[in-house]
Amino acid sequence: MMAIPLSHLLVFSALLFLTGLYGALTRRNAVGILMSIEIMLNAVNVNFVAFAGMLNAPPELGQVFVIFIIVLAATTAAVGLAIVMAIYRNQKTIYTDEIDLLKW
Amino acid sequence: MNPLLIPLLPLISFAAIIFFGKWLKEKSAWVAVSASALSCLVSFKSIGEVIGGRNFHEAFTWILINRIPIEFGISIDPLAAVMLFVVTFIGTMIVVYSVGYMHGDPRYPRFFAYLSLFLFSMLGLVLSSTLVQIYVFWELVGLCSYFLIGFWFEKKEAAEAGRKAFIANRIGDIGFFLGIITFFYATGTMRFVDIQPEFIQAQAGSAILTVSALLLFCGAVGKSAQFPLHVWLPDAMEGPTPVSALIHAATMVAAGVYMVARLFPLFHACPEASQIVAGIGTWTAFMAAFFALTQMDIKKVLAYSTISQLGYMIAALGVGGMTAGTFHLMTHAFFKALLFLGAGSVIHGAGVQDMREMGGLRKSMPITFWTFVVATAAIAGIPPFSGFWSKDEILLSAIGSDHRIIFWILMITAAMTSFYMFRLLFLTFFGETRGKRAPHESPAVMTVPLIILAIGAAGIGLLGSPWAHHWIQNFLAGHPEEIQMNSFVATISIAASAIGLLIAFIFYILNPDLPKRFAKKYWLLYAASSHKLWMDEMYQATFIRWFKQIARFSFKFDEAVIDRTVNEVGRKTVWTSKIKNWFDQYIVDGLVNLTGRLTQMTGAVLRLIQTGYIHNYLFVLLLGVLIIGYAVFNT
Amino acid sequence: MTTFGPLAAISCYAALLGILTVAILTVTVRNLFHAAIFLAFTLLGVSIIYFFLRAEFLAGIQILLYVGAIMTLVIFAIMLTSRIGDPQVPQSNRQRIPVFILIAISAFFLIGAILKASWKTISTLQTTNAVELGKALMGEFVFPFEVISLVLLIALIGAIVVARSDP
Amino acid sequence: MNIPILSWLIFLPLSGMLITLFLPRGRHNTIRAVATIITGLTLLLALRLVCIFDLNTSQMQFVERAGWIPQLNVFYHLGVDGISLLMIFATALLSFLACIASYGIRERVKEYFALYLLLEVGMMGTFLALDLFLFYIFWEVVLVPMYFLIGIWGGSRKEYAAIKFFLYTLAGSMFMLIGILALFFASNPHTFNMLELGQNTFTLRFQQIIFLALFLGFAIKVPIFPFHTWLPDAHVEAPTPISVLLAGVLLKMGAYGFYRISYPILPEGARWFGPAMGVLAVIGIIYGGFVAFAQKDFKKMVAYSSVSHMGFVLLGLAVFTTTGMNGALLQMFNHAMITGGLFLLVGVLYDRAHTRDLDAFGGVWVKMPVYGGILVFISLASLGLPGLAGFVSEFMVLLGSFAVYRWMTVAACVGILLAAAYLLYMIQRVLLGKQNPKWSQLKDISIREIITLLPLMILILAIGVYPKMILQYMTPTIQALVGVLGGNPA
Repeated sequence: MMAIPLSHLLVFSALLFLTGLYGALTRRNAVGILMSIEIMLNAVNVNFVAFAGMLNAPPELGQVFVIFIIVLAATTAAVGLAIVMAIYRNQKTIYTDEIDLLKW
Repeated sequence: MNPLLIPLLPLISFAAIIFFGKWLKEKSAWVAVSASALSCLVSFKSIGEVIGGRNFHEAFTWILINRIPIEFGISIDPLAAVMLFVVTFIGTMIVVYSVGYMHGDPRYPRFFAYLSLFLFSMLGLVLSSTLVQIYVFWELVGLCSYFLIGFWFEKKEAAEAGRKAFIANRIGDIGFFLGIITFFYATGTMRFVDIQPEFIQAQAGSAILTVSALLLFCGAVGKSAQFPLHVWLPDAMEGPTPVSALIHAATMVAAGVYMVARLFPLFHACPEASQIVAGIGTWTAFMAAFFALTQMDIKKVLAYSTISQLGYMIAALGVGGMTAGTFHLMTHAFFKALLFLGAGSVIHGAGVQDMREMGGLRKSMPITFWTFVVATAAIAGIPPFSGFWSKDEILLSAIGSDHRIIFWILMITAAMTSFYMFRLLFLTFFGETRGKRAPHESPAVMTVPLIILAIGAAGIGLLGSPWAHHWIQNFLAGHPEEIQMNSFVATISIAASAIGLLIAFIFYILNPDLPKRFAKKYWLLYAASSHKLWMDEMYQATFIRWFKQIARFSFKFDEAVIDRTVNEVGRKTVWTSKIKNWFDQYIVDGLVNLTGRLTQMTGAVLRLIQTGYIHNYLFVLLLGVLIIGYAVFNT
Repeated sequence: MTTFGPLAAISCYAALLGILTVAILTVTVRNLFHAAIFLAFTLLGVSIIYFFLRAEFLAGIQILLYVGAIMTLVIFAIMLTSRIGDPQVPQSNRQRIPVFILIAISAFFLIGAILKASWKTISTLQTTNAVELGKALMGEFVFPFEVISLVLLIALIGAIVVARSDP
Repeated sequence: MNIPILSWLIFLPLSGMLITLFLPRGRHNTIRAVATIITGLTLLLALRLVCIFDLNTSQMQFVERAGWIPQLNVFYHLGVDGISLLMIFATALLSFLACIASYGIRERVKEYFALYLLLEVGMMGTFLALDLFLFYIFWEVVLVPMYFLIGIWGGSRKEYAAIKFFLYTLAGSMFMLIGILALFFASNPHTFNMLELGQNTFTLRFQQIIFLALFLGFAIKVPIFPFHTWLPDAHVEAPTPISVLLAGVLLKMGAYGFYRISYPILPEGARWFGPAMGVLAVIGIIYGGFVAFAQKDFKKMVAYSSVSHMGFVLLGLAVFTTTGMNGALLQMFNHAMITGGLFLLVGVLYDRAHTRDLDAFGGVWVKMPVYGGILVFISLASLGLPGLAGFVSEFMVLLGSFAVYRWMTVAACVGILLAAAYLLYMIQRVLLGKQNPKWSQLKDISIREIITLLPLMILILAIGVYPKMILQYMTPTIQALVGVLGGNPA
């Protein structure tokens, strides 16, 4: 019998999260950034599920939030990709270092 | 029947024609004729009652001044009865005459509306029971006169003449108005029934009463065209001839005389005022007769003759001959209306007004000619025509009250009257025809009133003759008076008329060249007469010019001084605010701007960080999270 | 403390490592399409973790929603925005190194913190099922549930509006 | 009668304004109909008020009182007596008629009628308020819509005229505000209530100063010579209905202030200033008449005639006798009717010919017989023809003033002559003379325009023939006021 300690799962999810973050910060492509964000969300979900199973709390609590986050991830993806499409149509690019609309 | 109907009938006619004139068209004339005829009948009944000794008085309170009621009402006494007779009877005649004279005019209904309104106002004036009421209708008749003079308002002269008449009357009316106010303050009443000799005599001697009498007389000066406000009446001849006959000869212009006669106790109590009244009347009579000598326009001659005759009446009232003046008013109304209607008939038939283009109309217009002869004889004072009796009466009262100068001036005037009237007659009806178009006699609707009026002009004077025992004088005075026919006065009067006639005959029948030579020889005199002593020009050069200058000056003053001051204040305010603005902009705001500029500079540096790239921002975000996390965990 | 059989434990750790590897590949590969495939694997891996943690329902949702729906979307977006496989185009920007340093520092701190903390875990793995979850959603969490559904609707409309070609 | 009729008079137009604001912009006819109905209802209310008004008392009637700003002792306090009743009726009537005359406005109709109704609110409130604070607020409420109504819908120099009007009257009301505040602080206890203030006794010097301050405020509004120059500009530039209200109602607000505030509260101050007011009045009468004579612009002529006619109001006010002050109040009412009518007539002509140059016309009567008749009728009323309204009031004013200022009365009579001169000159230039071929296409006055003029004409004639009809409403109040002033009660 081997045990997977909670801390190991947490370390994993932390690393997964940071990976996603790295992607979000370094990807030039907007779609890539969105993908990285999905990874970050998944890392969070892993955290929730681990807590739900291993901490002294009703397990539904953590899992319900996972469901919420998945739904929100779906909306993020949908809206985000729609925005990407719109930007692409207007700017003819989806590379973020070619878009500086935020600059005044 | 209520005497209220007398003024009401013409008012109804006026309203009917004004509102339904479009549909009535030609029939509107008959509305006016029937209204005036009915009103005449009703007034005859009322007059009959007054002759029977029953005066009529009814009034209601109009406004309260100092708790004293000011009334409106109807009162008929002998004086009013005489006027009532004149106005309704002659009015009816002239309305009938107008049916023919105005035929074919584009504003035919409106003419009769105005005539009806005039009759209403005039009757209201005659029947007035208070001073305020008489003033109200006084102004209304002036208004009708204004409308009717300017009836053919497309003609500039007509419009001007109307305005001139109204303004001249207004000048007099202001005096009248002030007179009413002063009279009210002096006596506390405005009712004619209160103005009895005893009542006035009780307050005689006070200066304010004299002042009020003179101010009231101003009204008469304006309305009855006395010197110096007489200038409007000749110009008023621009109106249609029936109007000249009705308003500017028979009735309205006599309203001044009527008013003075109404207030006779007041004037009687103020001898100074009476003197002035007499003086003005006499001078007007003489002056106007002098002007009439050389006029060439048939209506102008008659206009000056009217002024002159009104002067007679005013003079009569001034010298104390109240009955004489009123009597002359009545006779004059008849013969002058007749003269004007005759002149109208001549103008209608011959198509011109200038006597130099007439002549020889005797044959083509026999009815007009004969009625005209009657009227001329009446005005010239040929016995037994009406003018003789009343004029004689006036001269009698002048000599009777010891006004010798006035007497003689009036006598000379009588001779002049006779001269210019016969001159008119000879120039128009005798000699050869000088006109360009064939004259014709007027239709029956015009000649019948002429004939009726001629009968009146011939016979009405007999009411005041010794053969009728001076009935009219007794009626007016309210009690039998012993009047002696003064054979001296009568003789001189007849002689004066005869001299006038004779000279006219010599000048215009026997020796037609004489007038021209005469005019050349006494050119100054001739010019003075034909230019009416240059009074119009004088007024034009003085009062009217001053008036316009004051108006223009006031306006300039308003723009250049008052308004400019206002704008200047505004501009100075703007100026000071500009200084404040400078201070504000460079000192106060400078500090603010300095702060702003510093911020801007800082911003310029800081904006370098602001790349606009989303990943940069995210990077900084992460950095921030780290730093915060570090800070949190370290504590 | 979760207990597995040793084989299960080993396979679990292997899965964790595998997931990390594909995740890293996802954020680093040049070809975006490849990155999407790696992302799909990452998500699948996460669902395997759920299985390990006995959260089967979630694992199912994970596969259906992420791998099924979201991945489709992402791949569509990639296809539609072209210039994918062009090797000339760098796929990461110039702040790669500083980011990496920051990430490293973060990792250092995070892992330190996790390991240092004393977790009050329970001995047996708690499980739940779809029925319980459904009760929780319609009971205790009904309000957030409704809000989420509203957000979903709005996002739906918003996406349509934003992505429509003519405004 | 339990409904608060006075509040209704104020809030009905206000609600009308709100309704107008919520109507769609393009629905011009609906907006016009709403405004007409609202002003019409207000007129009906005013008529009802006239009917139930008690003739036998000089007290305030239908008083409404409610706390508003208790810290400052400010009350929402309304009431009506013989003086304000006439003004309210005139306001309601002219607002209604001018509303009908406003159908010619075609630009920004919605804003126009909204502002128009707000103007009516202000005017009504000014005449109804019994609290100085409330009075001041309504006074200023009138100013704002007026500014926009002149400044937006006016003629070629509208901005200049509107600014001038606004600043000038605002300067005046500033003095008035100072006076009001001084009265507040001088009274014991501090109050804005006009009726309570009337029971305070102030020192003569204080009364003189405050009277002067209030005088400036009111004099500019009347306007009294030499504060009148805003009037011609504002009149010339304002659209016709606004000119009507300006002349008919706004000028009366100044004179009303004398009746309502200056006289009852500061009787000794008023008496001290009486002769000076008389002199200014006479100057105004004559001066206004002369300047009117020199005008070439129809509207400007009427405007200056207003200066002249309002001089009679001031003259009547300056004599402190019942006759004079009755006459002055009646003259206010008559002037509202007559000058309102004249401005409407100018508007009728301007709508057709697009010029107001008097010399450009001539012989218009031939083409427009009905119009000519009405113009002559109202002009005659204006020049004081007996039998029409103007005569009665001028007669009473002069009769009243003669007892006090003899020579001033004589001089004022010249004003009557001047009125005849400039009005007849105007009639001659517009209606008479040869027909100018340029105007051969003019259409006669329309039914709608006649409707706006008919009530005025009927009133003018009725007052002229039987003035007791209207004098009975004001006499008790005026007598009481003269009693307060200690003037000649007769």
